[in-house]
Amino acid sequence: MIAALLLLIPCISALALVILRPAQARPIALVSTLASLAVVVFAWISYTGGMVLHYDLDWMNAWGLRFVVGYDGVGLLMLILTAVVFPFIIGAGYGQQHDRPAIFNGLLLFTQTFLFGVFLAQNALLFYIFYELTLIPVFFVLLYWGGENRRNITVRFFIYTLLGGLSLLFGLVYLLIQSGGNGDFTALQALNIPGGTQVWLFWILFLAFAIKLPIFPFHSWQPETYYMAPLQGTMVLGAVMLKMGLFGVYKIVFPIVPLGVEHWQSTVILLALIGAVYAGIIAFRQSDFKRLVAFSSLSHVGVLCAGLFAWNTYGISGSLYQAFAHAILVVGMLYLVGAMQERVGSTDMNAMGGLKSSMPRLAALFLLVLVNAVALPLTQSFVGEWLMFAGLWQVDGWLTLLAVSTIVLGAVYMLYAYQRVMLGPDRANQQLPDATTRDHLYLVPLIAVTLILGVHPGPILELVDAPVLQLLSSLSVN
Amino acid sequence: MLALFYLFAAISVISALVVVSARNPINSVIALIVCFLSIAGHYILLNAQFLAMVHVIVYTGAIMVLFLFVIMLLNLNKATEPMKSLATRIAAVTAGGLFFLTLAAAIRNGIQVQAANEFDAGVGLVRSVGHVLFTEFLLPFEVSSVLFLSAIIGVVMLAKKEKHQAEAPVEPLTEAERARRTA
Amino acid sequence: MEQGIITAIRTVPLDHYVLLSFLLFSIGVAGVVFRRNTIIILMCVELMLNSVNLLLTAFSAYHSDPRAQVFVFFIMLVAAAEVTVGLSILVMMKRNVDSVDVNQLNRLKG
Amino acid sequence: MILASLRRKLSANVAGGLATALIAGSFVASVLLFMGFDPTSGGRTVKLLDWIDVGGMQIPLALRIDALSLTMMLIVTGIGSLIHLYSIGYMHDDERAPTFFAQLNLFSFAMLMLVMGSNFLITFIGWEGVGLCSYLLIGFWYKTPEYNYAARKAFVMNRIGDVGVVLAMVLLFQRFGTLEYASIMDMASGVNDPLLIAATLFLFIGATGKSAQIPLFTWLPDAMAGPTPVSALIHAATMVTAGIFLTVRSSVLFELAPFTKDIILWIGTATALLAASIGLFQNDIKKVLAYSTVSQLGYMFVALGLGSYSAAMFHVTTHAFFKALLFLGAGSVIHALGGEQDIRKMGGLKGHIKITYFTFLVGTAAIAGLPLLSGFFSKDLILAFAFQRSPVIFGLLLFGALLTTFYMFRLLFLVFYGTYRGKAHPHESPLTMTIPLMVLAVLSVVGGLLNLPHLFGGHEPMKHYLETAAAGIGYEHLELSALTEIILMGITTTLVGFVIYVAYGRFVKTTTLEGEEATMPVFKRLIAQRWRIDELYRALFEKPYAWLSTNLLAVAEKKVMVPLMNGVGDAAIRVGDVVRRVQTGNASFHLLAMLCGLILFLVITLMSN
Repeated sequence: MIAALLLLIPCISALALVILRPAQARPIALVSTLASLAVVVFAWISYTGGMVLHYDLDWMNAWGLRFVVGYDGVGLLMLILTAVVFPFIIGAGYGQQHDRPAIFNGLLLFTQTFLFGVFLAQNALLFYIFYELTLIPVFFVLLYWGGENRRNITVRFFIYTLLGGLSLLFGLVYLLIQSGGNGDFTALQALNIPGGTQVWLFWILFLAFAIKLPIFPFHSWQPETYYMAPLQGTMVLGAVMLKMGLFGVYKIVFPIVPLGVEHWQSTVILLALIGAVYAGIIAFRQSDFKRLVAFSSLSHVGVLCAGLFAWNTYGISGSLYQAFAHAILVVGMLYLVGAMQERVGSTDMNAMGGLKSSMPRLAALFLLVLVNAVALPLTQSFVGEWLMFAGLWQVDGWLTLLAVSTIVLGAVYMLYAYQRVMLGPDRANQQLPDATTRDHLYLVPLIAVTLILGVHPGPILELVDAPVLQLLSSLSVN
Repeated sequence: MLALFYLFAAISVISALVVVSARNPINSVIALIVCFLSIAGHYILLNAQFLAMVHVIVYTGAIMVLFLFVIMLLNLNKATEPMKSLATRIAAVTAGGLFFLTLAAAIRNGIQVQAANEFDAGVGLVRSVGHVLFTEFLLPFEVSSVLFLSAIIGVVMLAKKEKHQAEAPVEPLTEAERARRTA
Repeated sequence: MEQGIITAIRTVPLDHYVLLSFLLFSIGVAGVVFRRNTIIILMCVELMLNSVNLLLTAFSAYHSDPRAQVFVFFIMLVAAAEVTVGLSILVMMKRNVDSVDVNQLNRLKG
Repeated sequence: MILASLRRKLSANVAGGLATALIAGSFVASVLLFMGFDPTSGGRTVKLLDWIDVGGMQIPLALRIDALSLTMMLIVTGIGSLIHLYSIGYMHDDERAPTFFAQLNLFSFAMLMLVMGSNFLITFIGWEGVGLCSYLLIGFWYKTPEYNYAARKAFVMNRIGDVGVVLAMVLLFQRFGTLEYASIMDMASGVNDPLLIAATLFLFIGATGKSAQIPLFTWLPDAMAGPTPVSALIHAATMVTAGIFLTVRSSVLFELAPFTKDIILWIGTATALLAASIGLFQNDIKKVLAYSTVSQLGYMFVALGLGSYSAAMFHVTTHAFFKALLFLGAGSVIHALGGEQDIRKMGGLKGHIKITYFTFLVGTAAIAGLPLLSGFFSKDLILAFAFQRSPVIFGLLLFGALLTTFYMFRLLFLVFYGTYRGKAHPHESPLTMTIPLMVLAVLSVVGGLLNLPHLFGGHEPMKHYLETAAAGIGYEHLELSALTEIILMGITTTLVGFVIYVAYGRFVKTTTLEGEEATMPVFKRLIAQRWRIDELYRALFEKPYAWLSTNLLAVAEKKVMVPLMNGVGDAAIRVGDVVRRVQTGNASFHLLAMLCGLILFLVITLMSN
């Protein structure tokens, strides 16, 4: 029931929006996402642990495609993440001017449907189908509502991610052949693939997720795409879609090719951290606010990925927890980008500065979001980062040092950005409006989530704890 | 019986070759009609009387006449067709020959088939074919009428002169362009 | 009478029919590739269809199964429809580019 | 009672009176706690809620009350209340005063978390929290880019230190499976593990960041950009002593890592001397005090390096008294002169602002270590420990102390003696500002009693009190004979007196002012320009970093990564181009190709049969 609702609510409302094109598209979309949120919250309350299977239907068994949907703790976390973030993504549209808002919001809702699908799927091919389907609405969002040079960038983004998807498909087909045509995750996880095969199969499977995340050196589509995309598109990409990469690694790469993971673990961590440091350094000199957010997201994701590949309880739970924090953070930062753009008219930080005088409240809100970005204790990010560092240490001390250094880099570029946007002498001609009710309605809940989960991360960590332990113990048995 | 088969076979192959090689489309059409008639002969040899009749009516009677009409209508009854380059022609003939050889090679060991059913002299007569057609294949038969309907509509749409097309033909070719293409 | 028909049909080995229809089919194929006149290409397609019909009928007779013949009947139906559409396209082509040379139809160039 | 001290965070953004009342309330709470606390029990832990609980990691949000945290709580809340009171007067005409008080209270909250945390991670909450507040308060006047820069610099340098703390925590967690102080200290005793050296070194890196030691000290003088009460509270009395607190907290670990202690000792000595030398020629009243703070922090670290944790804590306490006093006094001077900070434009203020003058005099005397004032006892204790270790260190420290005396009296004389060289009309500060000054002056005088050594009839009460909380103190042994001690004190006092006399001759009788830097001799100019360390750092780190940032984007990203990605796209397009040529659009050609494909397919099928 829950799974069906999750897939149907956004899908039906999306269809309604696209076909009927009502004038009040955004409120409808908002209500739809809130309904999904309610369903997810219900699922969360009634969740008692273990794997909850909702449907187990035959579909195209000959190809290994079956309609198996359900979730475990981690899946539920991802569902919560998606459900929590989407109302904000839709809500961000209130500051933006779009033509054809019905179709735009419809596409966003389609994305949500497919994302739910990805996080619910318990069959590899079903997962793959949803995984690729998410690209389609996003493609149109980028292509029709994107900024400068959108055709080129969108097409490149599309080709690049499709290439990754292709590689994933190839790997899945190989696995299907091995498993005799049974594509359920349970069946694939039971496969005992020889070590030599796992070594190359790892990259085949991981490439898609590496591009989606993205980790260094597969990242170069990201900054430009984030910059060019409409604000809400960037939110979808940065807050939720890249989490599919993490989820994919957790769901497919870890259980199926554990030996491959073991073999490449340090390489991946190193790459991810190089990317994190690299992006952190670049972010410092970015003069565009939105690009800065893109690079900072890149930097955070590097650490996320490294934490995941620490391949132990702390690392994985920390990474998954941080995934949540990062989603909230990205949405908050991007909303601020939007709010600045509304007021100043561009995202160029050279055009800002000294805004704190005219908008002290917004400056304070910005600061609170920023506190999460630099992972100060008692915010959500700190919990995640601490766990990841603890996990990484068990792998290698030097890598940990590299990872920890990103918190310095983060402080450098974030504070510099804050200074350039908010602080400094007044600009004579700027009488810009301070934070409106809408801004408060938007940012205060985000900040509240950040702080509450920073002080009391238990509920989320509980979700993650058991499945991660189970995963790790099942692997050590093999 | 065998002699009759060979006769019809020879006629059909020769006329088919004429169809392909004749310079004048009219000759091709005539040869094709001959070919079809010989194939009708084969049908009779095979006791498929119903098919033989339908074949003659549909193909020879309707389709080929349609071809003739079009040829006359468009004034194509002259051997004006430029031939393709020699290489292409050789390639075409070789490819066709190779294709035949490969197909023939597929049955080089002969075809081992056991007759699936007891022989029934009635098979191929109007009665048996009609019975199957109107019981087992009734739905496809009816659906085929839809096919025809759409074909009719399609043809009318295609053949109808559109105004703007009549005024401005799509990219009229220059003389040089046409020469280049035909070369 | 029945026996006569049986011998009449079975005297000619099935291979012969198969070979014959292969031959006709190949000639049709060669023609399609060989000629540039669209109307002749259409005729060659008809030839190929007929070779297939012949094959089906032969097998039908050997198996004493009328269903294959129904199938041939349907093929004829479709062929008739196809020819009408094909010829009308031909008329269009003649009207638009004033030629029935198939090489004129190269707009599909990538 | 603990919640009472936490409460301030909630109602922070009201005006100064309320803020002061709140922090005073928490001071009362702390005092009550102190009264009700039995040092022999060793301390107790109050668990508020589970914080992080994953796998084998259980980190509760818990507070620990013991002698050490109580001492720090008293300092933080006590001096905090005074400074809040002071701020009411100091900030009364600033329109953003409520924000100021909110941030100041937030700071107190974070600082209390720091000292009260029952495990490293809770301490770290406060550790980062005070860093944030420090950032906010240094950049309080956000319209001046230099102030923002200073704030950012402070935060980033602290962050570098934090890296060390995080690594140390990770390491300790890995080794002991917990971060609770009590458990770690229990488990650690007797462990001999190179890991501990690493962990303590990392902790010390954190301490250098927060407590402004070499190499991370340059942020503290710049931090004077903040309002003066902030400088007094954060950058003199409390936050900067966090590093010392942390070291004392984990004294057991440091005792097990002698190598780290040596490093601490030398870095402390070097910092003390370097900062003291810089202090000699500074012209900004607050900068002089800032370098003095750095120097005094160096002394505290020397004490830690020598293993005399109680001496360090003692100095923390007395330093909190007299440095807060000095800063507030300086603030009062600045207030009196309407914002003037250059001592070359002061002078002769003795007559105009009497209370300030008198209290400032007390503070100066205390920091210089004039006998029987608080600074005298604490500094001499450190010197005695140093002498026990090696006379060389003693000599260096003594030299540093003399430098301190010299520049402090230079400051005093230039500001309050001679003739007035400025333009503004000096006026005494309101009562809210002078009361804290007087209270602190009294404390500076009598603070020494807290840990009165045996020599003067005391029995070091503070040491015994702290011993219950920081086991490392138990290792301390000062085994100098009474005679040696008296001789040492005598030498020190005599020299200090001599230096004061020199300073008096130079600054009161003739009023020597520093000219432009360009006219100074080379060596002196180098010192006046703070050994050009800021410039060095800028050339060594900031510029290359900016260069790296620009060039990574311009070269690595734009020239390598993006083309790489585009390469993938272009490759697809190019392949398409090649394949496209096959699509001639010639129908017969397509048919021929199809035929060939068909033949090929059939041949392969036949072959494989």
